[in-house]
Amino acid sequence: MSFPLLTATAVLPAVGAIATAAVPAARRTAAKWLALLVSLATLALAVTVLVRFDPDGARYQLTESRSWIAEFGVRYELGVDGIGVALIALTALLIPFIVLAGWHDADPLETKSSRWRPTQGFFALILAVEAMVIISFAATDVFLFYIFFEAMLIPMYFLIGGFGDRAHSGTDENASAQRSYAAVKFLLYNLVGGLIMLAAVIGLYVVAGNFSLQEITEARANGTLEMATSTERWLFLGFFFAFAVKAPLWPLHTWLPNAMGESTAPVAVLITAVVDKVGTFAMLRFCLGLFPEASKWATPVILVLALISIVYGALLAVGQRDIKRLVAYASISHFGFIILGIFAMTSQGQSGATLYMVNHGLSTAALMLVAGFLISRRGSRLIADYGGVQKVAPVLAGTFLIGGLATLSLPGLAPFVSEFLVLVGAFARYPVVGIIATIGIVLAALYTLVLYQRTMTGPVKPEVSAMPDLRARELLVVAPLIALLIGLGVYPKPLTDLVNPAVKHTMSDVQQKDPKPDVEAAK
Amino acid sequence: MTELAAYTTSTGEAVQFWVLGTVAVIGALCTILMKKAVHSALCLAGTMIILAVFYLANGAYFLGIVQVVVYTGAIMMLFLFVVMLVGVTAADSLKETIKGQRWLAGLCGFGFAVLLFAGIGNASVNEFAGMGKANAGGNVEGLAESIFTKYVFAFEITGALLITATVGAMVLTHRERTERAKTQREMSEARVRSNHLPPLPAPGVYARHNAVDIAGLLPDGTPSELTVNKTLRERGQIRDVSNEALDDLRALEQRSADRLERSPKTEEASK
Amino acid sequence: MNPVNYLYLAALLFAIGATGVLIRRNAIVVFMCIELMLNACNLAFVAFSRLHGNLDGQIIAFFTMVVAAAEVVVGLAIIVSLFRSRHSASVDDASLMKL
Amino acid sequence: MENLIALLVAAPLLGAAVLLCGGRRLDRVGHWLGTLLAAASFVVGAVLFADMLGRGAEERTLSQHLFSWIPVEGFQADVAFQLDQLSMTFVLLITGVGTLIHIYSIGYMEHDERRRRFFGYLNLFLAAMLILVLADNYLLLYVGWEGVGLASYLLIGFWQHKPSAATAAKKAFLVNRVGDMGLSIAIMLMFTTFGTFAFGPVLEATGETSEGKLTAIGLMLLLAACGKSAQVPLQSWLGDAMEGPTPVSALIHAATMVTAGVYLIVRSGAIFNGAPDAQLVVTVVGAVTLLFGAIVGCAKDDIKKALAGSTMSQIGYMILAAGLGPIGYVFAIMHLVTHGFFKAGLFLGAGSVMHGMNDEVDMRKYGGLRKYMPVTFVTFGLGYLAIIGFPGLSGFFSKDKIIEAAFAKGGAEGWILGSVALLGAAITAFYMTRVMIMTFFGEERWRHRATASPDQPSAEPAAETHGEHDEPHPHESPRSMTIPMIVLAFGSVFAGGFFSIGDRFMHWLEPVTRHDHGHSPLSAATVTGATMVVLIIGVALAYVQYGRRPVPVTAPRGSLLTRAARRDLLQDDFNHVVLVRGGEHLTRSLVYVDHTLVDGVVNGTAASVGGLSGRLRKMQNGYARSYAVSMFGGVAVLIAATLLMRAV
Repeated sequence: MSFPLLTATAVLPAVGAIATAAVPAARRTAAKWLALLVSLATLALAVTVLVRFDPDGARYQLTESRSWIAEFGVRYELGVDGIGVALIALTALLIPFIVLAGWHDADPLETKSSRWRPTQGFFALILAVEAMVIISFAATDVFLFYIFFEAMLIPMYFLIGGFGDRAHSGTDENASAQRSYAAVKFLLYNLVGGLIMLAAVIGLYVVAGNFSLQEITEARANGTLEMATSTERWLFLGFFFAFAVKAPLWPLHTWLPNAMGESTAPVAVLITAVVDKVGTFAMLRFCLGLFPEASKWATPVILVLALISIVYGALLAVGQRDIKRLVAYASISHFGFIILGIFAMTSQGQSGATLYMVNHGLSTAALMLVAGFLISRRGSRLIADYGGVQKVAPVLAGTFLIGGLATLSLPGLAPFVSEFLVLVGAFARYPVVGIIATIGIVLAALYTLVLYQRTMTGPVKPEVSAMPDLRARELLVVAPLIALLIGLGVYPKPLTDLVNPAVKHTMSDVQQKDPKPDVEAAK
Repeated sequence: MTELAAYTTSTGEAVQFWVLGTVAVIGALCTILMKKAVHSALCLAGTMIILAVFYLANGAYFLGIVQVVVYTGAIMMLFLFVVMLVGVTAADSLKETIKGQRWLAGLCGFGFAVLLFAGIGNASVNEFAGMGKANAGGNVEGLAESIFTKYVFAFEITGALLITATVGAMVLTHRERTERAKTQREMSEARVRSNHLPPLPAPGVYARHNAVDIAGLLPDGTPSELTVNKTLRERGQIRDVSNEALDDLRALEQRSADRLERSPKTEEASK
Repeated sequence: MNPVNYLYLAALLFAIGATGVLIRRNAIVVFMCIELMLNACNLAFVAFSRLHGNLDGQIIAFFTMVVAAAEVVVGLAIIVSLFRSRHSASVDDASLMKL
Repeated sequence: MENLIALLVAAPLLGAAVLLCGGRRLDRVGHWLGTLLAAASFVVGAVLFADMLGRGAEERTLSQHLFSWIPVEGFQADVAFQLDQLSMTFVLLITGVGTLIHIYSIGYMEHDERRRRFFGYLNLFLAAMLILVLADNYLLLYVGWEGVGLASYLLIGFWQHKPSAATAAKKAFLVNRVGDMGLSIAIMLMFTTFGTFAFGPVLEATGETSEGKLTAIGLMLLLAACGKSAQVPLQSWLGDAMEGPTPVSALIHAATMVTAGVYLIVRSGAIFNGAPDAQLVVTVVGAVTLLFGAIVGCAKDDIKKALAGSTMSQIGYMILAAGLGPIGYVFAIMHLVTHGFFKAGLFLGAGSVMHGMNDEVDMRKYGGLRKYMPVTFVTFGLGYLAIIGFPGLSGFFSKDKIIEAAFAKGGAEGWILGSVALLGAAITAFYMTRVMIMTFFGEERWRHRATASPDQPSAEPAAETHGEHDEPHPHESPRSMTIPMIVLAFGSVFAGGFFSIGDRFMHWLEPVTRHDHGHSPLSAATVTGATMVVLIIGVALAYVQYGRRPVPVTAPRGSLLTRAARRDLLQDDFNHVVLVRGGEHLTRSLVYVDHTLVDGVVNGTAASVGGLSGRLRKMQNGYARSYAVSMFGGVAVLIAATLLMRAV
């Protein structure tokens, strides 16, 4: 067996996390640098994965397979298709920026001197999350996936509950209260989803006799594994519920605004750009792969929910007073698009959804991190506390605007490509759905521009008059993201080439053909 | 006598059943409803005696006797003995402390009875073999035969059980002596040191009563705890006599005054 | 009269005894109620032996009596020691099951 | 040759990138760089034009395939350019006028410390606009479409410290987004209908699909056009867009961007030809808008807003023409080009006037300026004559043709449209004369004026910088500003004639747009005569109204219509009440719902579970008797169960 590249990619940050946590309290800066280096090394490994992966080769590549719990046929099986590779690359790419952006977020407050070492913990937890996310993107064994899908919650819980945003309205007490509320809410929502999924996983084992994604998928495809319709539907619902909570799909979304609002900007990015992607990714890989019939059966409902998410999320984003909550609701709207693309069951839709996962990661990261810098300067999350920033900090304002334009998916920036693909894909099969979804475009423009106008333009508020522009470190975080957004917007071909074959496989899993255009259909 | 009716009984037995049965039920009810433990015990004893009669009527002569001797004779006496220990007059309030307990209990009891009735009725047992054949060789002999042959092992075990129970009772009630028993000398010394050189006053000496649970009055008319037995004192069963004693005293003097036609005034005058 | 009535009586007495166990707080009375229930059983046994026309029922009843005697001895002993320790014979005082 | 096409776009794009990322060190040379690159793009355009003329009418179309943009199963979007006569016309217009306005801005934006960024945005606009007109498929066109929207957003809101400007910018972008929604839906429809959205295949395959589909596509395209070209009902943003610097108004909101809608419709001619209903709607929209804009133009006292109204109305003409189908395409584009010249000229003139008048925009505070700024007067005057369609000038030819074409549509529609167009011509004459008189003739109302009336906030920040509110000293603008005006004036005088003589323009565009002369019920002469008549009426009315009697400095209350027209015929109020207020209420209630309902359900469940457990906890009271009860009850239940079992 060749060098276990995927395992290495996942293990490295895990080891890094332990090492970072072990750094003595005094050497705070050392811990930061260590974390940064580890994340960069992981990025390097991820890039090698990207290089070693051959889009036109076998469906799952770089596979590893070891026996783990022989009694239940649980195996340690890793393997990536194009989608997995793209998302692993995204994760490994974002973590260094998150670490860099959160450089000072976990410095102990001058006021209280606690004996526990927040800084080390902060970065260690981030790395831990990265490791788990990578494993879950690579796992082709349902049980293995489930374990890490759930284990992720633990570090996330501490990141949300333990390292709140310092810029909060009100006293420290109620801030910490809100924070723990958010953290517990996050944990409970996802645990409930996870437990239901566990039941489904066990049920799947009972039906299929093993946990291997590939074997089950093949067995389903060539009909050797028959599932009673009702059984399949129940199992599908079990899986989908967990992913819909994680994704988050209306009406299971309410944990996200709290979590993103209360946690620091980098952690918020970690939540929405990295962790939540596991949910949508799993819908694509497990729900469609394991239960094609049930997926088709559930499609109408899911599409409606996705539409509600899109419009509802956007409308609520318009109504927010808190910058970070606004971004959170915008994300809900975007996840609606992703799910729409997945369940449109057209290759445009699914390619679009996959691209959307990556692009949304980049755009939200850009917008949220810049927002984080802005908030850290003024010390308030309320939109009303800003105004005229553009005058005093033009670069910050510019980057913020670009992030916002990416969020409203302006052509030329990466999100446009994916959003349009999703829309076309949805429209091709369900025209009405596609048309309703386009309302989301207008609303996106509304909340983004309102946010920009209220914070950046207008007369300069005295509180922001002394606001410094972006520092070198912050520019180092934002610039590459923006470059990627533009690059992938103008020339997304590498990404699409990576994704298309995988999408073809998924489409064949669900035995769906793209609807023919009328003209050819007529011929 | 030998042929107890197969499926139905003689009218005499019927009458007896209905009369005594009623009484037994009333006794049982009283057992659980009486305020004072003594009364409960007595009612229970009555019920048991009635049951003994029923045993006899059912041709279980031996058991009938044993019932009288062992239960009513021994066990109930044991009960009464303990009741004495705890306090004959101690009446515990029937006020329920646990919310809803009484209703639940009543409901369960009633429902249970109904269920049992239903079960028995459902079993529809009419064919009574009667004891005629079984008691042919005499009831006691019959029992003895099967006990010492068929059930001998169980019988032995029972013996062991009884012994164990006795030992257990002794162990439970036995109080370990913690300090050395005082010699007579020490006792007398202690007594001299204490301010009670003379023996403790007898209860009710100066009162009109001489019951053990009434404190004797001191010369000034106040009752003295010392005069009452220690156990009663612990139980708080001293009848506080002082007031009524004083009333009696006043009444007595009144009466003597009437008899001697002596009024306080004249007395004054005489002085 | 059908001797099955004896069984009905036994059932009735048993139920009464059980209710007593539940409603009385005084340990001694509770104990008496238990005795009542035992007696009810005995009556039933005796009636059964008459039903079946053999002595086994009576023998069981006999054993029951013996066991009851033993139980009473121990039980009363327990009550006495309980009374000694806490100067009361109420079962509710011993509500130590709740922490 | 083809490879030059990319260069057209690349030059300004490069300029935008450099200027926007370059930082302060470019402040000194920024504007020159920007202008240079715009000019370079124009030169390239000119070269390509020459080359194109060198070839026969039919093989003039060039195309350049750069790279495959979004290759997905069954969905092929390429970045590819196509340069035919239609695109070429636009390229020249855009780069030409663009360059001129760059030059103009050098002087105009002199005092602005963010001039570099301004030029960056201008270049960005040029690039996007060129992508729009050069794209060979609708998706790439969409990119340019939104790109110009962005540029216009940035430029309208260039003076972001003014809340009014920021709001106007946002409004423009949002209204455009609504139009873009139409365009994207149209593209999706094309994809599902034809399996592609490249111009060639789509426009050829129009015959193979149902009229219903075509109508749907056409209407969606029309929606897009309405958004971008400020046609009713999406016209509300154009007036506010005048918050931007005047060169922007000239370039984007008069000459080029707002005409993109016309381009879109003409480009999609094949689709509209297949969908008469859609065409009818287009003509109606055009007719309504040309009246709407004209009426609004009559009432505005803000010179730029008045011109904006006129822009709206002129584009209404073009849309009307485009809706007429092959009869009108050519004239639509022709009017578009001539309008590009004279309207840009008029705006630059207005800018020059404001420049000399301390950025005062209220025409009631102008008057008698002709002797102070002669060049502006002359150029503006020529533009004025051109737009009202004075015989011999550009407007005369182009507008006249459109009116003829309208009649030529035939039937009742033809009559209605034609007369509407005539009426529009009359009103145009009226309000332009009004502007002319109020600005350059009459008494000098700007003398002995107290202070700028608060209800007319001066449009430009320079007012704050050198905003001493004493008497302005009107003076001619610097050379960098006057030269472009002169050039444009030339255009507005001769372009029309040059195009029409021997139908040059028609032959030039015909290969792309096709053309047929409808059967006009009226002879060309009749129409021209009618036009002349209404023209004279309009001018005369305006002269009576504003020339004979003095113009009050503060606007009189005016008739109901006037007041409505001042407020854009209450269209904004409608938007405000229905959309803005309603939207606010909707979002607020949704926020509430999300908090109480969606979240409340979850929290409620949690609370009830907690309460239940607390109640259960009470049952464990530690009393042996209550446990005994439950035991006894359990036994009873068991017995009952067994009995039932046996009974059953």
